[in-house]
Amino acid sequence: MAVSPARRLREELARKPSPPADKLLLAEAAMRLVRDGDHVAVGGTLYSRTPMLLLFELLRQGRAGLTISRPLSCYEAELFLVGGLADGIVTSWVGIGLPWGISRVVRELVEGGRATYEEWSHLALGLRYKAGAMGVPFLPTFTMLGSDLTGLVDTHEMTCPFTGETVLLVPALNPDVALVHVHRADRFGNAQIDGYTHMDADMVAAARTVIVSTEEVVDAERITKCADATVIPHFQVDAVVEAPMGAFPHECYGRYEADFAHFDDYVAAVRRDGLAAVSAYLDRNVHRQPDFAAFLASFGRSRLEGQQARAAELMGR
Amino acid sequence: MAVSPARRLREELARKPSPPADKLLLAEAAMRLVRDGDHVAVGGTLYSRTPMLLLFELLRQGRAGLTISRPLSCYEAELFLVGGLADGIVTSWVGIGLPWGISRVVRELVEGGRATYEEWSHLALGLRYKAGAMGVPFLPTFTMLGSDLTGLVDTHEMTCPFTGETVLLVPALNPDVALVHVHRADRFGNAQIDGYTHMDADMVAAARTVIVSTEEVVDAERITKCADATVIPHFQVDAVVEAPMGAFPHECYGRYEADFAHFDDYVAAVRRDGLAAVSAYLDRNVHRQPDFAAFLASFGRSRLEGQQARAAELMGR
Amino acid sequence: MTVSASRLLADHRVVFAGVGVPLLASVLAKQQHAPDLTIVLEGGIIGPRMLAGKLPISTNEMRAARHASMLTAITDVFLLAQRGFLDYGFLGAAQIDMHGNINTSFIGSVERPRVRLPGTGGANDIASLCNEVLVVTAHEPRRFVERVDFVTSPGHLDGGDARQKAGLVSRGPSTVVTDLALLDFDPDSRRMRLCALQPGVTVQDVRAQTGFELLAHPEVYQLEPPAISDLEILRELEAGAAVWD
Amino acid sequence: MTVSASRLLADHRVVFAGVGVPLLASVLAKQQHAPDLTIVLEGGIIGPRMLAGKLPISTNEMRAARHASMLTAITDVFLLAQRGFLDYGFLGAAQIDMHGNINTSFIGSVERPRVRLPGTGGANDIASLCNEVLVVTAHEPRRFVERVDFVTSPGHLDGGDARQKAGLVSRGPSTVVTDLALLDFDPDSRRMRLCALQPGVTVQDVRAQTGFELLAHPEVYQLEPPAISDLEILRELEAGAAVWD
Repeated sequence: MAVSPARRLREELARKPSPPADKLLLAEAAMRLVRDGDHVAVGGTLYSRTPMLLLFELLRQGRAGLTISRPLSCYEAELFLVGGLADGIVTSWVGIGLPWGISRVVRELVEGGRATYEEWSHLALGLRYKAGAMGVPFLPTFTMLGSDLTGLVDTHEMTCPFTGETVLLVPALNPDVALVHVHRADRFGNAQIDGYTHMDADMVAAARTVIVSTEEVVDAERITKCADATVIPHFQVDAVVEAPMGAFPHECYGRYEADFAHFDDYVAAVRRDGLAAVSAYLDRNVHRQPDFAAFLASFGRSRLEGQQARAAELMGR
Repeated sequence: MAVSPARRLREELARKPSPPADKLLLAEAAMRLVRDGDHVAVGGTLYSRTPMLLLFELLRQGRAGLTISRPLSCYEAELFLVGGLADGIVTSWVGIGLPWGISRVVRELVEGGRATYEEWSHLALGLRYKAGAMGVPFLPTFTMLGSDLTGLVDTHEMTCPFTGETVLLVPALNPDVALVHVHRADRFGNAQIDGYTHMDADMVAAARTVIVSTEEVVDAERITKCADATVIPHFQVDAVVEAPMGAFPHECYGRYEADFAHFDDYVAAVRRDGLAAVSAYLDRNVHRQPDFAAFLASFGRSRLEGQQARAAELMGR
Repeated sequence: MTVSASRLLADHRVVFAGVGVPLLASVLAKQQHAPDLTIVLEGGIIGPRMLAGKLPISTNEMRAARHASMLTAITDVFLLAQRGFLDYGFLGAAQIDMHGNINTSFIGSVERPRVRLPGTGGANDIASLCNEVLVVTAHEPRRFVERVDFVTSPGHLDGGDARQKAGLVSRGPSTVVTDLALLDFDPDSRRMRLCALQPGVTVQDVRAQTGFELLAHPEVYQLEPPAISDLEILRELEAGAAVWD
Repeated sequence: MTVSASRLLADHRVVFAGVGVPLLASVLAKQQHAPDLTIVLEGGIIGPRMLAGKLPISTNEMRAARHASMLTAITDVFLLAQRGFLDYGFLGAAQIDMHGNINTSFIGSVERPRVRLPGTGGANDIASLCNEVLVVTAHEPRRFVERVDFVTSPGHLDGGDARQKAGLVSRGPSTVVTDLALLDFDPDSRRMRLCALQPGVTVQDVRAQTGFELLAHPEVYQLEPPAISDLEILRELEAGAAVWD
């Protein structure tokens, strides 16, 4: 997407009131905020704190022409491409992890020219969200210099007027929508994340519309009690969705581990059936389930509890 | 100070090993790391979390030709100027607060050409530390544009190559030394701050040498238990100084309130005796006290406990 | 003055307040007509609730942070302003000129200042980055000067579209609230003009206290006096604030 | 290969490790000769201690964060590298050329790639920003190519001072560790050269598996074989790691 001038971004914000009002919505209503053609930034990274409940709802509703950006993309990117909602991804890496090999789906779509993959270095993408969050149209960096990556994307080299050094300018990324999953939020949208925060805070501050799903909706008092743990202030948030285990089968730090066996099954099916396996996955887990709770229930309670127990064990609880 | 090229800053860092070794020092030894002519960045802001124990020790030892930078400068700046240690300050504001009026000391010294006051906007100074922390020689901003402030300091305007907007580039500030006071740190230097963090984390990451004073030296386990509250990693720290009430008579969030009556006495004396009152203050509180503990003891236990009780009350404890 | 300022603050918005009149006006607005106004303070503090009688003396202290929903770094708060999240910013003024430029740095020349003022603090940033800037100051000829000695905080610079041409991304000062009047800026020339009078004040009173030729709005009106409830709330808020209780 | 890599890590330094061989090598180094080596992982994780048998599969998960002294944002970790705090960075390679440039993006042309690889992830940043870069990869002719199809992660580019001229602020790859050998770069031409051989490997073996003319250090030596304790530690670390226990 083209870089927006600061004045335009600010005018958009100024048009929106930002009260600490009750923003609690059901996923179905919240996801209506996403429009065809939007650039949707997806919080978390790889298989950590992915806003899976929100993504599944969006996949259920269907959209066209979306672009999906994410620091490291996991198989949710494949669902959006094969599901026909998105025709491009902006990321630094796509796959699940070493044991699962290269993404056959992305290979097939990108090599065949049916989807675009705009590649930025991990830091460069982080700086793009950060520039967007800081309200400036670019940030300078020493990464990506000299590589062939810069030839494929919109960057500029300049000479630093203070030191004479060569720096690369990467453009701000202000997504139309940011979707993030957090540990706790009050109904106004003040949100806290435990552990590593990925790029969520910058993504949210940069975005034009923000939907937060949360493991727990808590009283405002719970937030003010440890206000230094708040990473998203309410006036950056448009909707709050209650989503216990809302990142599953991905992990949520301290709450539950990722379900690696689920990934195994998915990858085995793709190896066997190609893109059709992705459609079948969508059919089984999204379209034929009335909601995310039903999808979770399909794992069975003991498996879900096992994932929570593993997290507790790792946290030394 | 001139903006340092990234390569030089990086080479300096690369020469220093960065083990998680025991860095616990007495203030006297730690402050020997500060050399004549250094640019010393002082953590906290105004009368909040000022590393007063470290500053008093430096004032006791004496130095020449220092430059002191700080987001908002309180009367510690006056101590350094009148004490003859510093001949310039880099800040956005100097004073104590509305009830105490304009700093007579800074007026006299700066108007008389005996000290320099390099003025940056609050954000611009914050961005200078942040650029230093990020390892880039500048950051872009929309602040300070059009004002007369830019004419007095080293900034550059440029046209954004992405949007055509005018942006101001402010240069990185990589202080020779950063002095910060935190709530808790382990002996390796992993440090945590409660409440607002001022600009301390950026200042520390930007600086060439870092001395941290801490209300409490804690076991490494105490840090790892809430690792998401750590704002300074050990490899950024050169010395750790144990300093209970080490920001007093300034405040430390959640621990003790600032001693406003102490400020009253100081300002009344300056109104009466001018610069001589500052020398007398130094004499009484620094030079004639064997150490900071003795300075604290001069307040009397009940007054110190009263300040702690006020903090506890504000925290709802 | 505080009451007039508070009435400029609309509900459901975010105000970047300093201590003193701005904070009082913001808290008053929340209690009177804007319960969902969010207060942001420069010390990294978002959404605090003040304790009556324990108002902070600076925006960087515990009293200012009470019951905040978020505590963060100073720079991050100003970056919220740069992104456009902060709707209102308040400024005071040692000097303000006919185009709303403010000086809090030097009286006299820069090289040999007659008075070295405390400096910008966050004032320049507020003037540059908050969506709308409200100036609150005592109305005196030595403050209301034709041209400030030094532009610490940019108003409309030389007037017209000078502000936009300088690259500034926000609209700048919309309103000046004083003990005598409420003033705004002519939409074309961006020169200050009289809008409304505080109770009991005449146009002549205002002109006499203004060091430059003041334009006037076609229809200058009278400001409503403070309500009793306004004064009660302010009295309660301030009680004991000046004493180090 | 893992053991050879671990021996390159000096104590009292900070290593930016990825999962797999880099993490194993780093943990091994800590247990053997570098107890005060600090591990940093791209998922915002500083100073973690791994649990034997529960090694992480990605650097962005709980297993990777165990007992960390600091947990923060991804971007912040890379900014530590940009500032110069991260001494060692590890890279793998789908393709690596005679100047240490690495490709993990496209095999074939960009427009019509034969293989669209997963992409840079943090590899380009590590190559650009860590003080010293160590490459660990299997030694095969299809990997060791004269010129990579695409420079994802800059090595010494066209050799000589090309890297510095491009504006890169760190020294780039110093060493390539493979299952056959240890290689470095000629100080002038910055071309890859054979330094040392893994036990039982000959110079001819290495040349046969290298798709370009390999220079050789004046004194090629034999690497020490892994100690029994090395293998014991690695076995314990990996036990169960591949099973979703």
